[in-house]
Amino acid sequence: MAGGGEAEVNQTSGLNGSDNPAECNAGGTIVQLNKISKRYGPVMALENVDFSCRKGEVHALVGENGAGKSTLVKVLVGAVMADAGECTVNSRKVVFRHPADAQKMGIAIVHQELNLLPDRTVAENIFMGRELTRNGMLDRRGMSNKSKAVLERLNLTIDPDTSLRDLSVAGQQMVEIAKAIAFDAQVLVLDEPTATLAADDSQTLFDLVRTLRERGLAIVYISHRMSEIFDLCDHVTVLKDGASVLSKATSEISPEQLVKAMIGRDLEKYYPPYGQVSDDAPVVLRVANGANNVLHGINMHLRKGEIAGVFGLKGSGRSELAYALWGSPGFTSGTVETVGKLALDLCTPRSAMADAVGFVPESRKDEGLALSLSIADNAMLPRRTLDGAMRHTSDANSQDVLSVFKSVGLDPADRNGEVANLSGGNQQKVVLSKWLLTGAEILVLAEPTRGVDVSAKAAIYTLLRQLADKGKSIILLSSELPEIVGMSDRIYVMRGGTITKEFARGADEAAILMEAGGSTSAKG
Amino acid sequence: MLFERIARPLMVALVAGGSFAATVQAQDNNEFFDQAEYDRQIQLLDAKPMGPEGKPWLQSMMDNYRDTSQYKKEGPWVVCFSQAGIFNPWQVVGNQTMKEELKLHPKIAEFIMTDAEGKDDKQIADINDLVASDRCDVLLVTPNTTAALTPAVERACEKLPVIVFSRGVATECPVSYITPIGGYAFGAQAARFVSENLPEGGNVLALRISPGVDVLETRWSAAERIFSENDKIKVIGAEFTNDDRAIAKSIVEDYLQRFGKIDAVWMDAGATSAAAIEAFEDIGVDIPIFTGEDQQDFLAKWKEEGLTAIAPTYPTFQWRTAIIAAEMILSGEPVPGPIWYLPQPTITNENLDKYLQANMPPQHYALCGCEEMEGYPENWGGTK
Amino acid sequence: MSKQPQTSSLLTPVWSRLSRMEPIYIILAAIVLAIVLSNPIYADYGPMMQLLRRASPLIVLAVGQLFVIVSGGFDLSVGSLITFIVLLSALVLNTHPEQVYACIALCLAIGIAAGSLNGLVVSLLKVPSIIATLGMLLAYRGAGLYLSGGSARGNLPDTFRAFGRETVYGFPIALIVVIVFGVFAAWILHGTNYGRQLFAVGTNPRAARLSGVNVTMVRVVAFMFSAVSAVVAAILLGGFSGVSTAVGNGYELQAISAAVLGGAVLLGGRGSVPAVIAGAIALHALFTLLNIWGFPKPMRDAVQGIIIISAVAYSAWRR
Amino acid sequence: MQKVEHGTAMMMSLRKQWRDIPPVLWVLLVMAIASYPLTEAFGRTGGFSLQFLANVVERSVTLAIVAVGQTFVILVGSIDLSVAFVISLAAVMASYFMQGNATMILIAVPAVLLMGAGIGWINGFLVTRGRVNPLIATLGMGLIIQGILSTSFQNFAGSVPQSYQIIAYGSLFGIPNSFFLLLAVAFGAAFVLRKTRFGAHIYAVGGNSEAARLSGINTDRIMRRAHLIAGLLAALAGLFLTSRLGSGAPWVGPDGIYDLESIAAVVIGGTILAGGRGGVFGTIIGVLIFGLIDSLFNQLGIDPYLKQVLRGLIIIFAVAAYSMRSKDEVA
Repeated sequence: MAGGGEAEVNQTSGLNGSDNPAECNAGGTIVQLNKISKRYGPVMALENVDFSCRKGEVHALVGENGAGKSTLVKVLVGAVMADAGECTVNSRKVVFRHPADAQKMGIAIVHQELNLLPDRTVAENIFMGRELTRNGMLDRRGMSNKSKAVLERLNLTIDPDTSLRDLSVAGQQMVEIAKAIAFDAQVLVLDEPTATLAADDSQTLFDLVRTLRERGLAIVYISHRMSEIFDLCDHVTVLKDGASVLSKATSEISPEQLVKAMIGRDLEKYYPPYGQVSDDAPVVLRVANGANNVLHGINMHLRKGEIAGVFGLKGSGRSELAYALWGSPGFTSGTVETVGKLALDLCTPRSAMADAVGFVPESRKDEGLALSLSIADNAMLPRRTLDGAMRHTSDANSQDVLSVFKSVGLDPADRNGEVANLSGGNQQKVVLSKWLLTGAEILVLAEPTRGVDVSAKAAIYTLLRQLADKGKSIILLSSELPEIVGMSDRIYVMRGGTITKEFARGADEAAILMEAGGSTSAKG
Repeated sequence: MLFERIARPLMVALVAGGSFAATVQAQDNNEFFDQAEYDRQIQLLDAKPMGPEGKPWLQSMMDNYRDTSQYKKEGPWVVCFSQAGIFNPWQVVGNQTMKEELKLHPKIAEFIMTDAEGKDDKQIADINDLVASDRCDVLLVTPNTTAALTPAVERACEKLPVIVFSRGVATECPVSYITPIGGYAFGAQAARFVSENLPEGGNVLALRISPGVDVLETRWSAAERIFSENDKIKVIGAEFTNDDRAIAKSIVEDYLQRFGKIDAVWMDAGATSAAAIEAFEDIGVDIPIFTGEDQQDFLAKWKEEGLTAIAPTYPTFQWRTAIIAAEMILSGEPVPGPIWYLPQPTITNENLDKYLQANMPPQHYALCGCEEMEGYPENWGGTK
Repeated sequence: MSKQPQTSSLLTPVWSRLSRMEPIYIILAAIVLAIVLSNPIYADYGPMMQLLRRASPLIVLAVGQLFVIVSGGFDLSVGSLITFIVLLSALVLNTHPEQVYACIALCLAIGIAAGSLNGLVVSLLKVPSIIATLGMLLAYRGAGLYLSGGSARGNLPDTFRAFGRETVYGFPIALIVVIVFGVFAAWILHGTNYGRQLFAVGTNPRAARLSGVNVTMVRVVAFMFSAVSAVVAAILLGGFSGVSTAVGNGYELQAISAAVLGGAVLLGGRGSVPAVIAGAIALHALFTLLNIWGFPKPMRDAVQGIIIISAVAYSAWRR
Repeated sequence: MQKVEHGTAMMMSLRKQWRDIPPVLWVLLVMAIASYPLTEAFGRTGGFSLQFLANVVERSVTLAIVAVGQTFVILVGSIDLSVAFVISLAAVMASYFMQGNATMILIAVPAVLLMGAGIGWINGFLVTRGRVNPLIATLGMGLIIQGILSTSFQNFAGSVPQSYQIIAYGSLFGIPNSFFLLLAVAFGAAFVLRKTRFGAHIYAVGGNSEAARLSGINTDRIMRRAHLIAGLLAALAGLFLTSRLGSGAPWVGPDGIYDLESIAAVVIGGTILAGGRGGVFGTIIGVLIFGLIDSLFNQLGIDPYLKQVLRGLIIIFAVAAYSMRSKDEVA
């Protein structure tokens, strides 16, 4: 709730910094993060991370989801404060309490989701919060002209008086970037800027980034896409499990090495052995040419007792596929068959449930659970819905309920406690038990281990495999490659709203990542 | 502690307001009391009305005719009527009576009525609309409240002849203001009855319709004086019922709760007397001295319970007079003015039976002067 | 409500029972005590029954309102729906005084229709319930006055008014109605799957929808319940006071305040029928107390204002 | 691709000229034109005159002033249900302070305006610091005001001097003074919203509070100021109403249903309830539409209570027209 003006750049510590010679290794370094650590509850998000970026350099920051990229960036732009470590800008020590502080020091960020006002003009957006006035009145012409200048410096011909709504997504992103650097930023952070862009739009973005580099800005570029990293970036830093494991010039390493660095982990400690699903196991679910406003040409099948993984980067249509399989919103064309019956009705969650499908949504807190209700009330909800409104399906005295709780590793005794008080892992178990209670045969799991700490992850993986071995069939949609490779008996890769390739179990992660990142397509 | 931070401004506001309330409570506007007018009305009560016998709506208590030749006009006429609203049974009966009266005036070709739903602001706008339209030959007004409507009526007077009735305005510009003898007489009669029947004094609760209406304020200010003269009588409260049964009944309940005992209920209107009586019945205490009006449900209660009661009246037949006056003005006949005092009979134990009409609905007012009209009693909801 | 207290393990059981107990019961006890102290006759059976009888319409309304509040919304239309029903029945029964039960059935039907209308406007047209029901408040008030030509007309026969006025063996019929309604409501909210669904919808509608709950249906039923409670209240109030154009005024806010007093959390997810019944009685008792202490009636509005603001501020602060 | 960007931009700036005119203006015009034959044919108080239109505006002034204030809070993504009661408070206080004494005007008017602003600020405080849902905060505040007010005054409180009623009844060069008041408020508000940083920040906070915060705007302060303005203008409306009625009473505000109707007017005027889009002139047009409906129904002699029913439905559907498409859950 802290208002903008309140926090100030910590001047005193700035002075301390300047009379400390050790810090004064300029060498074009603008920002230097030293030994940054940050912990969220049980999870160690960052541990002694060093990071720096120089003038006129595009610095790629890569790592799996949950590796700590976003936390590091938040520290860099003052959105969160580090527990330990220090930050220097132009070798002056600073403490950011609010994004405004970082802005004052010329550190700007463009978030994945645009922070703009669609109903205002480009100029108004660029000057949001920093409007120019002439004798008390807004100086629209002034702002419009200055915006024009900024945009031109970026070789963009966008009319500053257009209202943002009328620009393409790419155009809006350009404006966001212009806004970020309009006030002589030295450092610009781009968080997966191409996630929502079509290929050719991406090219425009790359041109812009290069222009900025020539202007001598330092650019921190977050991305999963190999092609971008190697086409665009000069330097790359890899984070894994909250630590910086590699920091090299891109010229010195190959994509394969980079991917290794990102993943390099003994999977065994994590993942149970693969299941024994023969190719003649019955197909329990088959989607043919499934399509809706985002997806097209979805062809996939699922065998009994199998865990089929679906990997896709942000914006690949992975999330949409998950919802489509749960009918919210469903496919608008194509057919979905399930064992025994044709044309499985996936028009609403209700009908999907009735057809023994279960669904674990991406966002536990927003979509999975009613946090202030009890464990039982959450877990029982779908079953009660199926049983009919006027009956009462008790949670206590029916044995199977208690046994389900036990089987997922929840203590039936505290089933009346609020889910809010549970750890992320246990909350996810509650969501999972919803569908065990309805006796779902097919489970659609979207990012089932997001925001769950390492040990809980392992527990969930084991649980999933047990379920599969008991004959449940699971579709696992995730943006965490290791988990996909570690868990899936077969792997679908998505890009651009459709399934582009199918891999066998234990396929090479680098290959998958390249497929998902479309490294081939974007080249040349 | 955040909670405190929210609570504090609220408390401040509340305390400030509360103390303010306390200080202001005292202020009670007697701007409506006018000794001369008071005495006049008390005299008129015993005066002999002039005009046709048995047709009180044509009678006048004073010989104060006004020349209206300047308004003479060839028919057919357009009569406009800005009505405060039809939000109580008295107005319902009045409107019905007026509707029937209109049928007796073929020369009134058109009758344009606007309804202000009891909102001053809307009635002001309505009057402006009517005047602006230039179609009205004469304008009837039943003002919603006195002060608020005065300027609008004054502006109307400049354009066309105006007749005001049912409630008054603070200007003599209308050609005629049609009213029964008046509020002072009404309030005084009822108050006298109460204090005479309470020799050893007691608690009196006053129930009023709504504030800011002269004909009602006068009733109360007269009663207030009489009660204040009798120091044995304690007025435990004067509340507004908006002429609503539910409100009236719950108010009486509250006062019974608070004071345990009420010896008399003085009312400036009868519509809710019956409801007020129910409160005593439900709680199971004797019905005290009551004053009311000529509404049937009260009269019936009075009869069957043998109450000690009196009912000064504010006859609905004035709604006939308004139409008649309109025709008189437009045909240039002199009309009583600036004030046309109509008779104002009083119902007592003696003449109760004369006004009790078993065939009429509970909310009917006995003094509609409509017994001889076409369609009586059905059109008033009664049965033959 | 149930937060683990940090006390010695020895005290814990006592503690948790105390902390789990809805504070409203203590508040209610305190208010009733204050009433009896400031006016001893309320210790007797008769006056106490009187007090409860007068509270009964509010109890029914508050319970109905609870359903909507748990679903995350408000129903501000109940007040004028009451007036509408009273005026309507007065007109109907004026011409056919013998048709009391047919008339009541008709009113209940209207209630169900009105409720589902509110529910559909909110869930399908996406109009925030507070705006939607305020709009319906205007509409019902207008409709009622239109029917009755702007003033209390017609008449309610004693057979109808018995519900609000009469007693059997000194026990008010109104209270019997309350008990029946209360038990039914408690069963629906706490004893059926529908109740659980309602809580889920009120806490996280998206999660509920993704768990297969028909959110629209659940909401509509909640509004129905509230509208029907308004009809029941109308029958009691009409019985008590007879025909009136103001009979329902202000009841919508009283109902909300009562529910909040009873621990219902505005904007959804928490509340219990017994506690809200206690809340309604407490609110009415509080008004009675203010009256006995000689506070003017309008002060009740101010009290309600403080109750709802502080209730919401408090729950916002707890999170 | 940049070419395209350019081309569209040109078109946009062209279309923008049109968009500045709120679409409801056409609705109003159509209604006005339609009302011409209607009033001519069935008008009971006769034809469609300039006077008729003048009356439409005159009966709209009070609502217009409140609605302009409401526009500010809705633009910033909040709402104010206490305005009706603030109007009552202002009306009563004004006539109580003045007691028909002309010299008191100079004290009463600023005092009342200050009171209104203060209440508005408290609303804002409850919403920002208290984190109370604005609907509840302002509704509760309204109840509190109403309670205290009707406890203190059961009747018309004092009266205003003749000289004060000039505001409502006087006229300049044949144009009623109320018109000038209306124009002053409308253009004043438009100026603030279009020409000042504060205005820009209101749109920013309403449009995307998080973006505004990240851009260094103190969103809470903006929110409080918007509420303050709503309170201030509600008080002003109360002052005008007093001059029209000659005296203030605790029920004048609620009687006019100013809370709901102001919201409806704002929404009809094209300002979206979520905030961030819309403006004052749309609101004024929304108000005029209500005024026109009123006069028309009067003219055509439609039962006033039936009109109330229609009102309620209009309000609901006005909101629905904008909210229907929204994907997210509403309660």
